[in-house]
Amino acid sequence: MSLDSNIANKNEEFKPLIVAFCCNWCSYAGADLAGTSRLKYPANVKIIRVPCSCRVNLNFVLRAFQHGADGVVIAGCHPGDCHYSTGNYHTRRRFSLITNLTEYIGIEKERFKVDWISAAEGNKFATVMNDILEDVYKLGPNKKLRDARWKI
Amino acid sequence: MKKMKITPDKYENELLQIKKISSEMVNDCMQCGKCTAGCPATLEMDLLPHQIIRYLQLGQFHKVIESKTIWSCASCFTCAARCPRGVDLAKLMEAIRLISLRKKGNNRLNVEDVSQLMTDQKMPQQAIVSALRKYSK
Amino acid sequence: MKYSYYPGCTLKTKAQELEKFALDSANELGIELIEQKDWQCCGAVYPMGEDEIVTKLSSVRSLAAAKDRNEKLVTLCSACHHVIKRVNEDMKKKVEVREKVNNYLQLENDYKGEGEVIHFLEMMRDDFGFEQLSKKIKKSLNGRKIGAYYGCLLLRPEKDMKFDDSENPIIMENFIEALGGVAIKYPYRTECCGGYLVTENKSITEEMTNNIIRSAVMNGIEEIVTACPLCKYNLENSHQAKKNNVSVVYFTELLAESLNVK
Amino acid sequence: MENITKKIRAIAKQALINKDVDKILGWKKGDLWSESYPAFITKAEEADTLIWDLFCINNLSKFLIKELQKHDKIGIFIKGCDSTSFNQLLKDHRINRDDVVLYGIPCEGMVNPEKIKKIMLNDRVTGIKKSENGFTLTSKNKTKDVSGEEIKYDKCITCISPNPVVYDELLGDEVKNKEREEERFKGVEEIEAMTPDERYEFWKGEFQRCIRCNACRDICPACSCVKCVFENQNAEISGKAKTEDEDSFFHIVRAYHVAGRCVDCGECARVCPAGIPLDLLNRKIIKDINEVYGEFNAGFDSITPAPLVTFKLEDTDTFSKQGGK
Amino acid sequence: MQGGIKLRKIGVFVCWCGSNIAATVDVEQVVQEANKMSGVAYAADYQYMCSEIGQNMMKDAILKHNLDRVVIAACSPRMHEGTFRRAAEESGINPYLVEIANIREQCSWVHKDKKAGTEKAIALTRAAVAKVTLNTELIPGEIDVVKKALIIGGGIAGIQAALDIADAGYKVDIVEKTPSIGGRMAQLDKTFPTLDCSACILTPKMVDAARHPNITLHTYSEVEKISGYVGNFNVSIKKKARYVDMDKCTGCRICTEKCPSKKAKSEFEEGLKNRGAVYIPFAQAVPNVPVIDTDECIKLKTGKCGLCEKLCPSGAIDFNQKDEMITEEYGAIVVASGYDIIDLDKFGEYQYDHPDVITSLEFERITNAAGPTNGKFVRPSDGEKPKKVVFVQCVGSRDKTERGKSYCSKICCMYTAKHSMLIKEKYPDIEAYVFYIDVRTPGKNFDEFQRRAVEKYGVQYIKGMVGKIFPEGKKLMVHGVDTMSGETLVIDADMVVLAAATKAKSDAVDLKRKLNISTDINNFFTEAHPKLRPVETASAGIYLAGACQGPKDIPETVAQSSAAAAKVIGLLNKSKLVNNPCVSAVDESLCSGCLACTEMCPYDAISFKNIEIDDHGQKIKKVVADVNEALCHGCGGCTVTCRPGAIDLKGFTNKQILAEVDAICR
Repeated sequence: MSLDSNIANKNEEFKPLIVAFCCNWCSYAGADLAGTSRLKYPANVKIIRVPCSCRVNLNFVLRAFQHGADGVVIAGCHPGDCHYSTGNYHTRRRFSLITNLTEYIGIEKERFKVDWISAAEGNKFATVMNDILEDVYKLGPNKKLRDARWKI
Repeated sequence: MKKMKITPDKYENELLQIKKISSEMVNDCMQCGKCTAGCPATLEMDLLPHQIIRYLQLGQFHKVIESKTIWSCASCFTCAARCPRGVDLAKLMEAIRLISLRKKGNNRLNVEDVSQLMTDQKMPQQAIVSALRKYSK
Repeated sequence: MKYSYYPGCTLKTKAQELEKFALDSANELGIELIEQKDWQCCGAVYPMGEDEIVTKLSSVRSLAAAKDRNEKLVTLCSACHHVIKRVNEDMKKKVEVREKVNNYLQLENDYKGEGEVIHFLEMMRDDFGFEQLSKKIKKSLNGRKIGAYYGCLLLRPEKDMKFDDSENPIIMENFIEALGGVAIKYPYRTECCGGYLVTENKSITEEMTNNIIRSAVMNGIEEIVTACPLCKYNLENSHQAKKNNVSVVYFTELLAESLNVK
Repeated sequence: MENITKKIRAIAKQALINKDVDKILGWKKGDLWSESYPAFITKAEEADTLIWDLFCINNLSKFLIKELQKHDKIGIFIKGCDSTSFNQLLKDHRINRDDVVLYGIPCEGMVNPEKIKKIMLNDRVTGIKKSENGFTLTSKNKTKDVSGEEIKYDKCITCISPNPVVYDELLGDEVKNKEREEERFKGVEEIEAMTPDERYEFWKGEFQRCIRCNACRDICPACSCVKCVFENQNAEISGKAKTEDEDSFFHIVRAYHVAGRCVDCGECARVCPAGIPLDLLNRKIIKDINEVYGEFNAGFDSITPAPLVTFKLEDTDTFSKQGGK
Repeated sequence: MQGGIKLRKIGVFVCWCGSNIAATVDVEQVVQEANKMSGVAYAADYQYMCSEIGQNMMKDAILKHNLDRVVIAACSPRMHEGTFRRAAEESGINPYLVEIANIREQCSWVHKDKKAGTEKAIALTRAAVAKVTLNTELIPGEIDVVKKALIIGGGIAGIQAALDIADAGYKVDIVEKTPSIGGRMAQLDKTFPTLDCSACILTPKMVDAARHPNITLHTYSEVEKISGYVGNFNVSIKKKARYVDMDKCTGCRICTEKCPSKKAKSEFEEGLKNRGAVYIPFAQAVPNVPVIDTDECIKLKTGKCGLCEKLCPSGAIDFNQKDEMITEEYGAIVVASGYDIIDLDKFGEYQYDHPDVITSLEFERITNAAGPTNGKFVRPSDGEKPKKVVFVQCVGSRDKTERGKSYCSKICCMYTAKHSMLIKEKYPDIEAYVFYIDVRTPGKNFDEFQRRAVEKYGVQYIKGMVGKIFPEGKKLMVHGVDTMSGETLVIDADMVVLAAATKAKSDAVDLKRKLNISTDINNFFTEAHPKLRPVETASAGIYLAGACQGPKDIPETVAQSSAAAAKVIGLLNKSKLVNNPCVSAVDESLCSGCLACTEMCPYDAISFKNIEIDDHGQKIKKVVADVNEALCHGCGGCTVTCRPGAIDLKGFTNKQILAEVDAICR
């Protein structure tokens, strides 16, 4: 399913930016599958490929918010399926704390999602992306943690 | 036998309604016939259960709505329980019945006829209520 | 053990024995079945149309009422059980139904399917326990050859009813054995009796019920138990039943009998 | 406390004379009656400057890192929170247990001069004495009885490790100072109760006051990197501009870097010249760890692996509704 | 943001992929924008960058404009990263100075609006440029290869792979869970489409495997633990106690005949026959040595009996045997763990609990000359010869509900045709009916085979399903439908054969975790690429053969096994392997030696070492982390545990990823 249409009439000027960190083995492949199966999700989603979800550093996330992301997604293999056998178990602990911490600082959880997307779940990839966009549209542009000087 | 004309959009609305009321996807059906094979009530059906779906797949709504089959269905859910594709034919049948019944003056059973049903002293209320629900609106 | 109890229309009229025997037996077993105040008819058939809401309200009222007393809701009639159980599943799973229904009802707190409805048999199996029951027997059915007839409404669809294996159920058989009877399985025990078709076209139900009775007789069954007034009616009227004088009784009658409260 | 002070001096003297240690870390009196400072002594005769009173708040453990680069063996007096800090430093391989002699001192909590000032406004306090159920403050012309809670540091009131968890020698008897341990997370819960926007405004307000003096970092026994990532040009996160986002960035990362390692000694908040409640960040993480991955107290020992370098297969998470798979 | 970096000479090449990209992305505009990006010295587009011409075009540009880095905006790096890296290398650029911008799978294919698509493509290209700017030359390290392969599973798949590898001159170990190799194929009677006897073609191979100097069999054994990496797997194998000394036993079978405990159902005979507590699964078992079933053996349970011990002429019985754990080194692993069939208790309507309703696998045993009925085709219930036999296909196959499997089990159409023919061949008077949904017989001589059943043997094929079976006296009343004629029908059958769906082994998930490879939603192991890498897994050095990867018939299985063997031989043939150079590296000046990284590393690839550094003239001893590049798989988890950022991942450095973030956020 695609949000393109109803997003269009939702909000003209607000073009949210979603930065998605995808692990190379499951989620990035899942994103590719979404492509090969021609599932639709908005172009606001931009993917950065990392070897494993456990490669994602808090700094990357904060930097994304600083420099204009309205939402951040971290996607990795399902627990138990990590290509590096245990990498995503660490992701799970780290970002359980981090998402709570950023929420505590005032970043809405809807803006910062962590999810497990396998290489077979092209559908899920599209859904997760469409969902976070849905939420971000509800929340409007992110101004928190934003670097005022960051302009082109 | 007359040749069947396939005109997909002819009954678009009806088919859409069926989908809305039943929330079932006729195209999930692969015509294995298990519904028919297990149906206990085929005796007086003019179309077999799997043919009902087939005609829906082919957009032949008129054939379906006119068939005796939908009124011979006892809603025993055997078909739904065994369908390998998870299609709930009972719901589809219901949807077709509803479309028919919701048209004015299409009741098959009117409240006045009930008294005549009640002549049978043993006939349980349950039967009457069910019949009213199934055959009238 | 204390439960809310939903009788249903037929049990107050044509199927009074189904209720009477149940309540007497429950009483004997120290199970408290409190009839719900101003319950309404469940409608006898589950409204399958996704867009039908009003026909689901009465079930929800009963469910909500039971929930507020935080008691499980117990049913006796297969039809009532089928309708209320499936409506409850809708309230759990289908957001749209849930919202619409609650808009209609305006209960002080919304009902979201938190309640639980169980059939008398499930209560005996899961809460009271057949083991326990067999100990309480005063007058065993010693060795009577009894066939359970399930019909459709208790079993299907399995994913909603969660009553027993819909193709190969055993709850009634276990019940019969607990009462000291010999439960005989026969392949037609889960086949449909024709239900309300009887009001539309007797010939179909005749054929359907004959198959069932024939199969039962062939397996040496003398009496059949059921939980559904309409099944009972249809089976009794079948030519085969009359010919082989097979009696069709409610499962509660057996219970009352063996507890000596009949 | 006087006898503890006596013991301290005796021990220090002996240790230095016998060359058991090359240096002693303890506390000495400051210029004001309400000040005590860290004292580093190498000569036996200096031992008599050492003291133990209600103001030995400074956590000495972290000094070990630097000192041990200059000396082979050091003796150190440690309170409960110093000792957990010590364990954390051990776990981070920043110091060597064999190079240190630990003299543990049970601690009933330190007194916060600021609180005293508040209580006896414009009336210069000249001294404080322990009374049977609290303390007696004396000034020129009057005395006042106060309860411990009124004048102790908040962090001491909710302290969970009043007694040293590791030591070679324990001075005095263990104490029970668990006055209000259960209220440890009260502050955190208050913030959790706010809406996201309120929370953001709150922290924005706090972080704005940050002058990036790094006092919090320098005092922290969990912040023991040779070179902090914020000094590491290569990391490209060492933005030092005085902007909302840079400040938040620094404080979020700081908090996360001590996650699972913070011993909750509260020194960061105490030394912050801007009075930013940094401990509320640390404690939030401690709270979450306890709730999601089971009770963990950093520094209670030096071997249990930290929650963030281990995992359990059956762990749940806080980001997916189902929690976990 | 790129302070301090001397200006690069980056080439950007944008691919149309025919209309796949060009339809949704304005390729020319991407090129224009790319030209404006800092560091970009040259940008161009082409219809098919991956084509020979496309690659040459890139090579020429590299030389002509002496580019030092390359960005390809095209399909997913998972498709052609390798291709372009090679091309770059051929024109003198280190392959790790190439980055791919995925503007097909993750852009043109998922978006409709051309404007948005183009913008995104530009952003992705910008990110790739930003990253490549920071790329550094990487030189892969080298690892030795242990010249020995492990085969998990001793069925036809495992045996074939083992023989091929062994013949190529490499050592092979087969680990088989059951007491004998042979697997499913050993259970089969005849094989389609040639109807030659399964045992006749399989047993020679089993014997070859046993005799082969390069092959070692570990039967009645299981893989416990697997560590290491391609070329150097370290595997611990649990050899379950047989209680029979393999060397002493002569296979005389006195023990198996005399064993008083006969209650156990024979696994090999699909439970149609009992076996002793000490047993050899079947006549041609390899090794021809019995095992003692601990759950059944009276001696092991009660301490009494021990008859076999007394009777054994060679004193081979040894009740003191214990499970034994051995560890071996392997260069490559082939997974050939096979398949199972689903259990049918959820399909009550088929009355599987009735003795005369059997699965096709049971049928194989019943028709088999060596089977429980010695090849006499009779009903299990009363040993009478059936007159009417009904076959039901797709029992649980193509079934989306929780009862079944959504996929086609692939082999049923053919073996059902085979079964019906076998009956007709032996007993022309028996009526055979086959209920089917579709007959699927792709494959050499397959359709001819199935048609023969209809045309030559008069097997009655009925397109439709069986609703329910009603046992009635000695008969099984099969209620079905013929959808073609639109008639419902009843057949008074004497026997019903159910083609139960195939499924992945129940321990597949377990094995997947041990091997750290992936499975699909049905728990079949997934290949690295559905078309182009059908026998490899995503983990280097681990290959797949047979039905553990998906339903397969024997010809396909054997083909895949030989393919896997070829891959293994290719691997073992290398004197050294180059490993992935994208591994972690420690900046010792920054490392504080907290060693958190050593604790989280999934591969224990990080240890520590003591070094002495010069800190403004004064020597300071310190502990720092130390990465073993051969062990490091490059997950990068350590980089996040490292607070000062002292440990970083080559190819995915903190800087590079931050640069991507910045570029995307522009």
